[in-house]
Amino acid sequence: MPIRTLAQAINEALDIALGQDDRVLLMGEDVGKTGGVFRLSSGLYEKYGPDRVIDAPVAESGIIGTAFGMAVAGMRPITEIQFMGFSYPAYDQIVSHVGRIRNRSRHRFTAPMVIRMPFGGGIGAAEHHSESTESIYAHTPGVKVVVPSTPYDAKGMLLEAIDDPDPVIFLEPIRLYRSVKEDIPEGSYRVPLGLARVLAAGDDVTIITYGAMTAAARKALAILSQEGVSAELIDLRSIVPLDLDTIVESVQKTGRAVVVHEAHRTAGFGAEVVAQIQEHALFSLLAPVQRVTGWDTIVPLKLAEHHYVPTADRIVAAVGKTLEE
Amino acid sequence: MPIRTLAQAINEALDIALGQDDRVLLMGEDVGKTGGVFRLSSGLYEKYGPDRVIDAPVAESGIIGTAFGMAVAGMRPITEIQFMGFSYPAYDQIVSHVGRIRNRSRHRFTAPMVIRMPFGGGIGAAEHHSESTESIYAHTPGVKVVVPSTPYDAKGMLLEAIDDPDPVIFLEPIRLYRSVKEDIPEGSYRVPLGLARVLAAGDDVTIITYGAMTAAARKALAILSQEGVSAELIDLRSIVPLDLDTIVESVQKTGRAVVVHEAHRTAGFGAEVVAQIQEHALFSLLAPVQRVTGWDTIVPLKLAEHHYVPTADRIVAAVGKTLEE
Amino acid sequence: MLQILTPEGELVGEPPVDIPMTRKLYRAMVAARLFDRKATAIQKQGRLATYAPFEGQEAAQVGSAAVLRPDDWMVGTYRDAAAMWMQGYPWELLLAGRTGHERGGSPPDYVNVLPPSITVGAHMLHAVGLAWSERLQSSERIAITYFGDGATSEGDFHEAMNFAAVFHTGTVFFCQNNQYAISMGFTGQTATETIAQKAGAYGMPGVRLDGNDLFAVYWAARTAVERARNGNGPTLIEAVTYRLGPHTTSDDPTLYRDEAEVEAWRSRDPLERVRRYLEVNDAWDEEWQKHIEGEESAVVERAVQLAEGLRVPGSDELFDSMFAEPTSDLERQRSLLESEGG
Amino acid sequence: MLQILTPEGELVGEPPVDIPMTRKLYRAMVAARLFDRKATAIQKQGRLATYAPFEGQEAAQVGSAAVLRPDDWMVGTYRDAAAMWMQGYPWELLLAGRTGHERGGSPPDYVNVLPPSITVGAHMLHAVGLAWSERLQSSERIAITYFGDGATSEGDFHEAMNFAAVFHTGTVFFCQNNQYAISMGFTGQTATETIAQKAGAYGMPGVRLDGNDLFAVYWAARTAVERARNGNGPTLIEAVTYRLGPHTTSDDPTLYRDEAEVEAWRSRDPLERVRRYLEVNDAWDEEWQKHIEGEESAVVERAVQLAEGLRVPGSDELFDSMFAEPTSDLERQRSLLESEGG
Ligand SMILES: Cc1ncc(C[n+]2csc(CCOP(=O)(O)OP(=O)(O)O)c2C)c(N)n1
Ligand SMILES: Cc1ncc(C[n+]2csc(CCOP(=O)(O)OP(=O)(O)O)c2C)c(N)n1
Ligand SMILES: [Mg+2]
Ligand SMILES: [Mg+2]
Repeated sequence: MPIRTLAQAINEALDIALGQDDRVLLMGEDVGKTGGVFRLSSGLYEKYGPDRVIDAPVAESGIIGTAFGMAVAGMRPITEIQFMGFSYPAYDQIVSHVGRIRNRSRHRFTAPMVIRMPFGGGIGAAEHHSESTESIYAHTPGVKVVVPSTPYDAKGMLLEAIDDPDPVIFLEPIRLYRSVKEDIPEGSYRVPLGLARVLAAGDDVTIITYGAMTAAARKALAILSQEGVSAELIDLRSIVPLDLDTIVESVQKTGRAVVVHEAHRTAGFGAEVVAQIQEHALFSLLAPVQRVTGWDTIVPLKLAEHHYVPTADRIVAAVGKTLEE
Repeated sequence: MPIRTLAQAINEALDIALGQDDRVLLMGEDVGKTGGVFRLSSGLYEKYGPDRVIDAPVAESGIIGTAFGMAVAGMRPITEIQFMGFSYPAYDQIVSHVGRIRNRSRHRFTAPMVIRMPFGGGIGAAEHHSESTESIYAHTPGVKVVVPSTPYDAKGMLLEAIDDPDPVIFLEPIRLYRSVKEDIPEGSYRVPLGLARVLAAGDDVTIITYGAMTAAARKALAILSQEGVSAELIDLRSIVPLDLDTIVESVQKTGRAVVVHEAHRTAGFGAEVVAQIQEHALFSLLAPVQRVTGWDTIVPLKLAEHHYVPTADRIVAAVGKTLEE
Repeated sequence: MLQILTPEGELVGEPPVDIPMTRKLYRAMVAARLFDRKATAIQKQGRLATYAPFEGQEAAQVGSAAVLRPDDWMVGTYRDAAAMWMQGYPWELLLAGRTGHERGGSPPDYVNVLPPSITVGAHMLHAVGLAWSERLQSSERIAITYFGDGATSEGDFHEAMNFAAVFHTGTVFFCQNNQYAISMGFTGQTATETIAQKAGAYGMPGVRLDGNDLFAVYWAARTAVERARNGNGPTLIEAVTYRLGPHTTSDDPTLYRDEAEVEAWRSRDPLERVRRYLEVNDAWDEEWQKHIEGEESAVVERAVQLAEGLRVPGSDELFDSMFAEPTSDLERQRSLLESEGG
Repeated sequence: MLQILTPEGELVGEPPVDIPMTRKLYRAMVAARLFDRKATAIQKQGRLATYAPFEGQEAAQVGSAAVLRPDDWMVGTYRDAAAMWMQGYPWELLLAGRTGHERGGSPPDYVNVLPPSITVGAHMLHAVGLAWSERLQSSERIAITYFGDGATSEGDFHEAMNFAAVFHTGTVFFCQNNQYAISMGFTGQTATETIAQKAGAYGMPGVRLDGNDLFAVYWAARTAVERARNGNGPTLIEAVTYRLGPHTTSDDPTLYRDEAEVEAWRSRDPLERVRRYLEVNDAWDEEWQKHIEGEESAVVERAVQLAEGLRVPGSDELFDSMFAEPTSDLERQRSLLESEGG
């Protein structure tokens, strides 16, 4: 099995999907000739041509709105929004149409499409390039929202998302594009959407996260284990739908939980996870669930970003709080 | 003191603000000649003229984006988005600019503006006319999000919002526009933003809500009191910032809580309230906090809407669950 | 401004259809008006939520929809019931959206008409994607989209026009400039004299015509549809017309326009001029009028019955309509609703 | 396409400025180029995050900004540093945004230039509101907004143009059509031959000119600014120019364009033609060139030092910059960060 970065895994999934099914196409700003600003679609324009790998004008609503029409008429568009922070001009199309057509037409029309968005910070990028506003999409009925954090999951989940009969928002952690590598199968395989993955088993506390924060959490685990704390680490992988069973089972076992995300704190997805835990496992809790999050501030530019994006140390501190009680 | 509906209270506040300060103006679709689709600005176009009460083209991003520029250059624009469901085309302007300019410029530029949006369902309206997606705005740094539910609060909070040095999203519960009436002072008065209000004191359970759901909660209180249950009812009035003290104090007293909103459940603002309660009052809780919410579905049209919008009976049932433990 | 049939019913150009076809289209306009008036009437009785009447715009809708193939795509608004019905969307389903039933958004399998768009502007992009998709699948289907003067102010109009022109999609942009967007008159909506000229910003042809003239509409729509079908790209059509009724049944147009203006437009009625033309050509008489009114009224009555007789959707339908299979989140919520006695 | 000074430095029209002023503007272009190259160079050393060079666009930016009054509003993009600097935005703050310091978004009190816009499209609306606001306050201030060819595809371009025309705001829309939006060439962006013609969709004048010609730019900008200031409404200017460098320092332009094309545009360099013109008019020599380069380099060097010497923002600044007074939510979060040892 070849070693692949997360970026390469996505490229392979795109290649496989475009190769297998004529209805699949990729559309976005600069996805064609250059292979996208992150080069995730490198080589595909040359291989599949401008009708299948489409360089779009700079117009996010246009990209999502036309892809929606394409999906309704039988294509399987994969759209790329250059950065999550540029998805907002398309927000109306997503909320008002992409997530609604099946309900509005009682299954008569559907929009099977994938909306890919690189997201998250930690790379000292310019303003708007570090957004992590997944909770607004989680609050949008009719779309699934998934977030792979490993090359294996990225490839298998993307192939699954492309085949999903409903729209899927596919969030790609920028910081992990090239920083994680692993052996993955060649060719096609699937990872079902909606299932969390236990990245490490543990007994004392459950750390729940997704996306690039899995990396910070892994670091935290290393520190904690030196301190003799055994933490279980859950990578949600999908926030809509949410794999509640895996979460509740773990918290019932450990009695303590820390939810980590780089999104703003207020009404971030962490709140939902905490609410679910307290609804389903309140009496197992030995301490309040802690949230380690970004703040209700703009993600700072490079020099102050470390005050914002959760670090292993902050996670360790939060675990400490849960152990105090 | 004259008796006023919530709609009249808003009209009065607009009139006072326009009358007192030349920098104040009102802009929106149909707000001028007709006084708005809900007639909230009736009479103001005639009184202040087309430069102060501006009928805008059908373009929400245009309305918010130009109002933003006006605010930066010294005006105090009040914008009306016809229905919350039509705010999404302006979402990018709100997230990317309105809520950011102060931070981006380290206080050099500011955008003191009010974004008014009628919101919520329960009146059997057409699709998109019953939205209650306040949590996406609560998740937007740099804007305050407030929701009056009485004529008194509506007038006092709107006047306060207009004077606020920062942008305020002002949500108006459609269902209460004309269904609630009370004596309110003539002339100007203020209700500070960021403070909840205890609408009814009680000992057994705390019901936390805002907007039109206060009406359902009041009904629930009546039923509960017949059943001998003494419920405390909190109207948040402001979701950003959140008056945590009032919530925590009440829950520490009652040991039980139900959070009610008509917004979709997942990542709705109720999740944030539950998360805060469990962070700050976990060990006071005698039972899991219950959320009574809309579902992760499109708000149904008239015939099925009652399955979606929380009712007094559903609130009573949820209170019952908290009392079971 | 292109015109073929004057308000007086006189030809000033070549009619694009023969007399039998003109009778058919006239009858369709009569049917549409009967439907529109019936819907307005039952709304007043509280049997519909708000209704958006299209009286005055029958020629624009009937004439343009008449040139389509049965499987062409159509994407219109809340005010385009006549066009949608022409393309096979049953009256009863167009009513059902207004009785508050989601079933109204679900036309039969063979009808490629999206449910009426309530948001202003966004749907034009869908018509671009639909036509594009068909071309990629080597089909000859084209897409027509209806929208108003107000909708041209939305950013999505711009993005739709641009994508259509750049990707050369078979999309017909059919604007009914009915002079108002709720209370906003056309001159407050844009600083241009016409909507047709906006096509120039996209490198697309733009046509302006008398939207109350069935023949002008038919001719221009046919030309644009042929162009689209032949792979020659999109066209913008501005049909200059007038909304004789209120914006919706909740609107009070006296707040923003004079009765005199309305009267002036009444004399340009799209039905009356075709009636006169047919009469002069011995193809219309009172008896036939009564006959078609009787038949079409019966169809509309039946549609009202059907719409009102639809099974009221239960709560399960809520959870079952969001995805192909309800997610675990939705299943949990379904149980919760049950447990709350909802 | 309007041109006054040819690439060879020959006049084909009336120069809008005299020789001393031309020398001043030439010197500004030299300064801008030195800044641009310096920024690119220190980015390569890792001292800046990505940087978006504007080499080739100096005439467009310097020539247009030169016609403004000091208190006029300017709203530009990440690539408009030269224009912003002309209007008083210090080089060091333009760098600070790129060293990763929010302080870069905070020009001095007397400089009415919004921080460089990173989102494409949205900021044009701000320039409409700014100019509108000034008029409502009976001020003569106007607003100019800079944007690229790519930005014209965004819905906000459309809404901004429409609002400006409808409300007759004193806004100058200055498009630098530099032929590319990252990798997307102009012909893929729109099906029109020009951007200037898009003005027709709004009832606004549109002007197309050689954007590498300082005089053409100056003349057209002055005309548009006067028009705006006199209450005669907005203008769209298309300055046809070329981005000689990459989109940003992370971009690899060889993936989407030929070196030959770049070379052809190099020969249309905006500085060189003015230099020739000045030389012919005995207003340029090597010595002066060295002198101004020396002085302007020193200014740029100093700006780099200042930018890099700015106090690194602490975490308090985070919470203190969101509102006039931090909310209770933010105060709680501030304590939390402390308690997490952050
Ligand atoms: C995005 C959006 N904004 C606002 C509205 C509210 N609204 C409904 S119809 C309408 C006017 C539309 O005018 P026009 O496009 O001319 O169509 P007409 O109603 O005249 O047929 C408005 C503003 C809406 N439905 N969607
Ligand atoms: C809303 C939005 N979408 C996408 C981007 C990513 N992006 C940055 S610059 C750019 C191209 C802009 O091209 P143009 O307007 O021609 O300006 P230029 O860079 O050529 O000066 C794109 C797509 C963005 N910054 N904002
Ligand atoms: Mg109209
Ligand atoms: Mg460009």
